[in-house]
Amino acid sequence: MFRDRVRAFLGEHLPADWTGIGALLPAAQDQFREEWRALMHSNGLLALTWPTQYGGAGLGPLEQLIVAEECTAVGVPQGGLNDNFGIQMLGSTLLRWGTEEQCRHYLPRILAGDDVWCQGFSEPDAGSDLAGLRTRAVASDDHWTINGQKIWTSYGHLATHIFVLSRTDPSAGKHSGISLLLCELDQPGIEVRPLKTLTGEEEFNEVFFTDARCPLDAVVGPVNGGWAVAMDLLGYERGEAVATLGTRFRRDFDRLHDLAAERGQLADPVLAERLAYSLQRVEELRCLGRQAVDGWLGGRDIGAESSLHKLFWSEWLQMTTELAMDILGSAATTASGTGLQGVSFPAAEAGSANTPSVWADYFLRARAATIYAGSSEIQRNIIGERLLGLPKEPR
Amino acid sequence: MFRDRVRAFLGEHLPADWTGIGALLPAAQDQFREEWRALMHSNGLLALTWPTQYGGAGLGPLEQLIVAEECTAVGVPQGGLNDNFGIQMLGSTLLRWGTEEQCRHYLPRILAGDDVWCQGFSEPDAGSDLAGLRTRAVASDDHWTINGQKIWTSYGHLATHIFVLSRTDPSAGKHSGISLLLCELDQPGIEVRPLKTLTGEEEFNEVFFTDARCPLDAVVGPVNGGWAVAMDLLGYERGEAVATLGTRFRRDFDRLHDLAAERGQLADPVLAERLAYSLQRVEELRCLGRQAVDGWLGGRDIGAESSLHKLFWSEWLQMTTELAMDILGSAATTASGTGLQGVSFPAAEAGSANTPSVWADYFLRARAATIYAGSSEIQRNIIGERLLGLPKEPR
Amino acid sequence: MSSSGRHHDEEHRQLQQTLRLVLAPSTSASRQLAAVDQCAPTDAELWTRLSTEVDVLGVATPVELGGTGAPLSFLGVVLTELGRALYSGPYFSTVVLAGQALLASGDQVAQQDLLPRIVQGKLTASLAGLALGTDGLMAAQGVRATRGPDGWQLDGRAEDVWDGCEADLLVVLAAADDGTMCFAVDRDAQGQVRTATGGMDLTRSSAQIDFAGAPARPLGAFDAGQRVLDRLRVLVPTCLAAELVGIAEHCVDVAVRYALQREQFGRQIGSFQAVKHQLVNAYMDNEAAKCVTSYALRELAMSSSEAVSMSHVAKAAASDAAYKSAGTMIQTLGGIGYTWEHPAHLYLRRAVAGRVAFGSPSAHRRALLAGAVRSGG
Amino acid sequence: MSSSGRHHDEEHRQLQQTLRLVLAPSTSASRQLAAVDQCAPTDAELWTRLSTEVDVLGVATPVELGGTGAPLSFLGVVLTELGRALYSGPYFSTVVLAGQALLASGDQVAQQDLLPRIVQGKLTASLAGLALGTDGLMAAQGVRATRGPDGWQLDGRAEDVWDGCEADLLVVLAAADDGTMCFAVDRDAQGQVRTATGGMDLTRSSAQIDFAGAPARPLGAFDAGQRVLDRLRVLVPTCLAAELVGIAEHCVDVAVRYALQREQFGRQIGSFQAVKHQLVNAYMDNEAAKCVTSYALRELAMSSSEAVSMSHVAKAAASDAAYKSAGTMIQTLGGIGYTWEHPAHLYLRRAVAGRVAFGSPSAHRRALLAGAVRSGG
Repeated sequence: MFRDRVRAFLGEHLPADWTGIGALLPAAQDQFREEWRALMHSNGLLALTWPTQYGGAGLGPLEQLIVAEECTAVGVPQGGLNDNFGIQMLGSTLLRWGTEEQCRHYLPRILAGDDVWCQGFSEPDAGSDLAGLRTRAVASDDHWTINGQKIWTSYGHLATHIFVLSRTDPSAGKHSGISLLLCELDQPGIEVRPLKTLTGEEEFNEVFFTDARCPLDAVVGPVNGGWAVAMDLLGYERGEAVATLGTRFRRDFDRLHDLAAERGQLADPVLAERLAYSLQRVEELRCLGRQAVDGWLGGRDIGAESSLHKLFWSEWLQMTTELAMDILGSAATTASGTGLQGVSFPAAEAGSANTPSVWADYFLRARAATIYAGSSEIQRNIIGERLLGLPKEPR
Repeated sequence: MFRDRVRAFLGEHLPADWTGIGALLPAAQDQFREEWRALMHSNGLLALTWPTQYGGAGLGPLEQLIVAEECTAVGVPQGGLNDNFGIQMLGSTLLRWGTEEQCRHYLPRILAGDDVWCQGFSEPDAGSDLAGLRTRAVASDDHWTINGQKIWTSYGHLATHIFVLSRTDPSAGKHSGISLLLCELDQPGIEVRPLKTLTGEEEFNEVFFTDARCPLDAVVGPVNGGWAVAMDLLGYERGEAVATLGTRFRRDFDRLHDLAAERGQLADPVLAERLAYSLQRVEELRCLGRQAVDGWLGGRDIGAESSLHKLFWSEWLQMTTELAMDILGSAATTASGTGLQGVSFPAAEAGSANTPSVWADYFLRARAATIYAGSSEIQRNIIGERLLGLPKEPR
Repeated sequence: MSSSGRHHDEEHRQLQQTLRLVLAPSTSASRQLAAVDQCAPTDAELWTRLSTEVDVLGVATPVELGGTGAPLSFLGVVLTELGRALYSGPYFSTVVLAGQALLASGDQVAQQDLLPRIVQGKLTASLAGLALGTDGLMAAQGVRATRGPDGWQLDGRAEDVWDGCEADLLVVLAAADDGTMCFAVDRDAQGQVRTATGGMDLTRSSAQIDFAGAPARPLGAFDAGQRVLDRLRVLVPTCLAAELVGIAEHCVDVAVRYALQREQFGRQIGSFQAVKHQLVNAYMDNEAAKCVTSYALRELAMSSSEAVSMSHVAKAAASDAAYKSAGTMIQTLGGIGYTWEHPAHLYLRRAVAGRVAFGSPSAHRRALLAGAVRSGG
Repeated sequence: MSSSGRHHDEEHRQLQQTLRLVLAPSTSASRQLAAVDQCAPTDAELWTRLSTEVDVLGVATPVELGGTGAPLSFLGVVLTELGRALYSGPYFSTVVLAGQALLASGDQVAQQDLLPRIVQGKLTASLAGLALGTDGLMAAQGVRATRGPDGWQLDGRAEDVWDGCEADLLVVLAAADDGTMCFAVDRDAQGQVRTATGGMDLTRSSAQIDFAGAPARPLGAFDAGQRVLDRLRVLVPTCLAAELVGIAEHCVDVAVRYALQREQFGRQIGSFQAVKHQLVNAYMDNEAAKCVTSYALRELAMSSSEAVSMSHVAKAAASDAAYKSAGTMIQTLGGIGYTWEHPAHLYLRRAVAGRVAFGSPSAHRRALLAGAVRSGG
C-alpha cells in the first residue's frame, strides 16, 4: 500500500520517457536534484523515519526501504547530494544522541535545506586509522576553538555546515577524548579547498580549521565520548546501500551486456565467460543485499555484515569495469567523448550513456571503491575479527 | 665440451626408447635409481663440486649445472632420492663448516652409499617458525643426548642417518643456542614413523628422539651456532631447482597440451585461453630460472631470489593442475587408474603417463607446493623484507 | 523484493542443531577415515536415526505420501548439514535424485508404493541417466528403452550413478522412440550389472550400470520423462549447491579453529593478515553461496520464474566456494592438512567431485548468461 | 641454455643511471602534471639532451648510419627508463616505430638520408598503418596506395598514430595492388589532415590521419612492406614491453616508498602483510616481466627462432604487470592516489593504454599458444 503510494508519486511526477538522472547533463542533474528534493519533501517522502514533530514522516525503516527501492528502480535520487550526511547520518545520530534542543534546532533546518551538512572525519594522517585523528578542539567560556585539517570531505563545497570529529582531551587514550562537534563552515577560521579526483571531478575537499569556532553546546553526545557517537553515525550510512546497490549494479551489468552484444563481443567465449561470472556475482550481491535488509528490518545489527557487502561490491565493480575495458579494447583507450555525467557513485546512475568513454571513466572512478569508506584491507580485518572471531594484530 | 661428455654418457647408457623415469613402475624406478646412481658415480658425475680427495669430481658449479640440465632434459635422476640431503645439502655444508676429520669421515661414505641422510628440521610446533624448535640436545662426557620430535622428514624411512637441528642452550635467544648434530638412525632412542600423504603415499616421516645419542664431535660448525649453518645448508637446496624446474614444468605443460588436443578441448576458447596463460607463465618461469642460474654462476647469493622462484612455480603448478582438472572435467573425478608413479616432486617425472588419473593425482599432490619448503606466506615475507626492504611485523 | 518474512529461520535452526547432534559421531576425523580406509558400507544405524529420530528422509515429500510436507528450504538445511558432516550414506541419491524424480513423474501409484518406504528408511534409491549436455542437464543418451513382448526393457550403459551399487531401486531416464521416458528398475531385476567405480571422492560411492534387457516399469504418463527432466535440471544443481555450502562452511570452520589454536612466531596464526584475509575471502564467498542457495530453493518452492537462473547461480557459487574453501583450509593447516590422517583431503575430494557433478561452474554460468540473453537482459 | 655471459650488465647499469639523471626533472610529480594540464608540447631541451648528451636516439641504429650500433638490449634499457619517467616525447614513435621500419625496409638511400637526422634529434617520425589483426600485428586496411602520373599517392584513414600530429616524417604501411607497401610522407606534404585524438593516456599524444591524394615516397624494394611488417610485428610488442616494465617498476617503487613512510595504527603500513604481500605479488610479476622482456630482446637481436614466441610472452607479461602494479600502487597510496594531483593515475592510464596497444595480453597469449601448436608442442 505504501509502495503503491510511492509508485504513484513517481509515476505522476516523472516524464514518460524518463530513463534515469544519469541521462541529464551535469547542470540539469543539479537542477533536477534540487527540484526533486523539494517535491519529495512536500510529499512527505524525505526523512521517512524522523518523528513528525521535526518535520519527518514518522514512519519506519520498512517505508524508508520502500522509498529507496522504488527510487532506485526508476533512477531518481532520494534527496540532495548532502542528504546522506544531513538526513541519514547526522539526523539519525541526533535523534539518538542529541538533546531535545539540538533536534528542534537542527532537524527542521536540514529538511528545509537551510543547513547543508558535510562530514569531517578523515585526516591526512588518519585514514584507515580514523582514531589517530589530530584535529583539536579546546573549550573556552562559550565556544570550542578548532584547529586541524580534514580531508576527503565529500560535497564539502556544497555544504554550509560540517560535523567534525575532534580530539578534545589529548591526554586520554586513543579512542577516548574525542568529541563530535557541529560547526558552521562560513567563518574566517575555515577554508574548504576542493580536491580533484583522478578523472578531474571535484567531489572531495580538504577542510582547514584555524581557530575555527562553534558553540559550546554544539557537541553531539557526551564530551570526550564522541567515538561511540561517530561509530553509530557511520552505521546509518549502511542500510540503504545494501538495499539498493545490487539493483544499481545489476543495471550496470545489463548495460555492459547490451554493449557487448552491440559490438558483437558476446560471440567471444572468453569475454562471455567473464560476463557470465560478473552476472553470477551481481546476483550473489543482490541476494546478500536482500538478506542484510531482512536482518536490518528484523532489528539485527548489520555492522560487520555491511563490511562483507562493501568488500563484495567493490571487488565486483572493479572486476566488471575491467571487463568493460577488455570488451571495448582500444575503443576504450582512444575514446574521447564525455564520461559519466555528474556524481555517479558508486554505481553509475540509471540512464547513463552506454559509450566507451563512459565505461573508461567508470573504470577509473571504480579505483576508489576498494579505498573509500574503509579500504578492503580494513574491511577484511573487520570481517575476520568480528565475524570469524580471529585475533587482532598485536600492537 | 663437458656438456658433450655428459650427453655422450647419457646416450650410451640409456635405452633408445627411453622417455623418462616416470614411465617405469615404482619398483622399477627404485631399481633404476640405484643402478643409475652407481653408474653416475663410477663415471665421476656424482658430487661434481666436491674436491677429489673426498671422492668428488673437483669441478665447479657450471659443470654441476650442466649435469643437472642434461639429466633433466632426458628425464633421469642425478642420483638417489636422499642425495639431495646427503650430497647437495649436508656435503656442501660440511665442506664449508665441517672439520677436516668430519669431511674425511662422512663424505666418502655418502658417495659410496654407506650413509644415507635425511633432514631433521621441522617440528610439530615449529613449521613456518623453524627457530621455534624444541628438540633438545644435552652434552655429557662423550656424547649428546637428544630428546624431541621432528616431522616432515622426507625419505626418512630410506635413510641411515639424520642431521638434526637441536636446541643446545635453552637459555639463549631464539636463534642462538641451536646446533646441527649428525646422528645415526639405527639406535634404540630413535623411531621413524611414516606419515601418509593425502594421496596415500609414504614420503614423509615423523622421527621421535628419546634419549637418542650421537658422538660429542658430531656437530657441524660451532656449538650453539647452528642457525647460520642451517640457513647455509638450506641455501644449497636451491641452485639446482631454479636451474631445472622450468624445463620440467614446461614438459608438464606440453603433456597437458597434448591431452587437451587429444580430447578436443583446445577448441574450447576458455580452456585455450587458460592454457595459453599457463604457457606464458611457464615461459616466464624458465626465464627467471635462467637469470637466477646466471646470477648463481656469477657468485651472486640467490637466497631471496629463490623465494621468488618458489612462489612463482608453486602458484604455476597449482593453477596448471587445476586447469587440468577442468580440461578433463568428470573424467578426472571418476578416473580410477593409477596415479603418478613413485616419487615425482614437485614436477611429474618425464615419461609419466598422460591419463586423467595421473592428472588427478598430480592435482592433489600439488596442494603441497605452497606449503612445503617455506609456505607462500613465508616466501612473501622473505621477498617483501629482503628484496623490497619492507619492515618486519612487530613482535 | 525484500522481506518475505522470517523464512522459518527458527525452525531451520532447530533442525540444524538436531542434525548436528545426530551427525556428530560420524563427523569425527577418525570415524571419517576409518570409513574410507575400510570402505565401510552405509552406516545402517545412522540411516535409521535419520529416518526415525530426525525424520529427514521425508523432508521434501508431501504429507499424504508419508513426508513432512516441509518447504524445500528444509531440504536445503539437511543437505548442508550432511555436507558439513561429509555424510557418505545414500541420502542425496535416495531423497533428492530418486525421490524427487518420483514426485515429478506424476505416477501416483508408484509414489504411493515407493515414497512412504523411502521416508521410513526402508528403501534406498538412485537415479541413472541424467547428464550434462550443451544446454544444461539432460537425459544421457547411453540407455535405450524398448517395448518387448514382456513389457519394457533397458539396454546400454549409465555412468556415474551415485550409490548405484547399493540402491534398492533405480529410477532411470532412458531414450525411447517417442523421447525420454522414466522407468523404475528393481535391485534384483535381471539384465543389469552394477560395477562400483572409484575416483576422486572417497566418501560417495558411485557405479557404472550396464543394462542388457533389464525389465523396467515405466513411471507416469507419456510426458513424465520430460517432466522429471524439467524438474531435476533445476532442482538437482540447487540441492547439490546446498550440500556444497556445507562442505565450504565446514572447511572454513576447521581452518578458523586451527588458526585460533596454532601458534607460530609467538602469535596465533589467525592474527596474521596473510592467514586472516585468506579466510575472510573464503568466508565471503561462502556467505554469498549460502545466500543464493537458500534463495534458489525458495524460488524453486514457489515455482518462480527466477528458479532456473538462480539454480545456475547457486551451483556455480557453491561449487567455487567449496573448492576454494577446501584449498584455503589445507593452506591454513599447512603440512598436517596434507596428510592422509587429517580428513581435510576428504573434503577437498568431495568439493572437487561435487564441483563437476551435474554441471561445472563454467557450464552453469554459460547457461545463466544464455538465459539472461533470452529474457532480454 | 644458461650463461650467455654478463649480457652487458655493467654498461646497462651505466646507461640506466645516466638516463635517470637526465630524466629526473621530468619525473617529478609537479612537472608531469603541469605537462598534462598545459598540454605541453614535446620538451625540446630534453629531446636535445637525449640525442646529444646521452646519445640514445641512435641506440638501435648501426654505426654507419650515425647510430651507436649497440645491441637491442640497450634499446630495452632506454625504453624501460622512459617508461619509468613517463616520458611523453616522441621517442617510441621516432626511434622504434619509424626508425626500425626504415632499417627493415632495406632502402639504403632513405636510411642514409633520414636515420642520421633521427639520431641527431633533428627529425621526429612515426608510423601509420600497423594494426592488430586476427593473427597478430598486420598492415591496417585503412590506407590505400595508388600509382598516379605524378608518382605514388595515399588515400584513406590511419588511426592511433602515436605522436602523429607532431612527427616530421611518417612511415606509412599501405595496401597497394601487389600487397603491403611501405612509404614515407613528409610533414608538409599536401593531401593529409592530422587530427589529435584524446583518450585514456594523457602522456602520449596520438592522431588520426586522413590522406586524400597525399604524395608518398615508396621505401625499399617490392618486398619491403612485408619485411617491415615481419620485423615490426615482433619488435614493436617487445619494445613496448620494455616500456611497460618501466611503468610497472616505477609503480611498485612508489608504492614501496609510501608503505615505508606512511604510518597507521602506529606502524609503517608496509609492515602489514595485507600491504606487503600485495606489493610482493606485483613485484614478482614485474621481475618475471623484466626477465622475459630482456630475454626476448636478446633473442630478437640474435634473430633466434624463439624471438616470436618470446615477444608474445613479453608483451603479455609486461602488460599485465604494469596494469596490476598501477592498481596496486593506487591501492597502497589510498585516497591520495585517487587525486588528480598525484601522478599515480598518469601511470595507470599509460598502463591501461599500453596494455591494449599493439595487441592485448589475451591476443598475444592466443598467438603464443597457436605458435606452440604449430611448432608441435
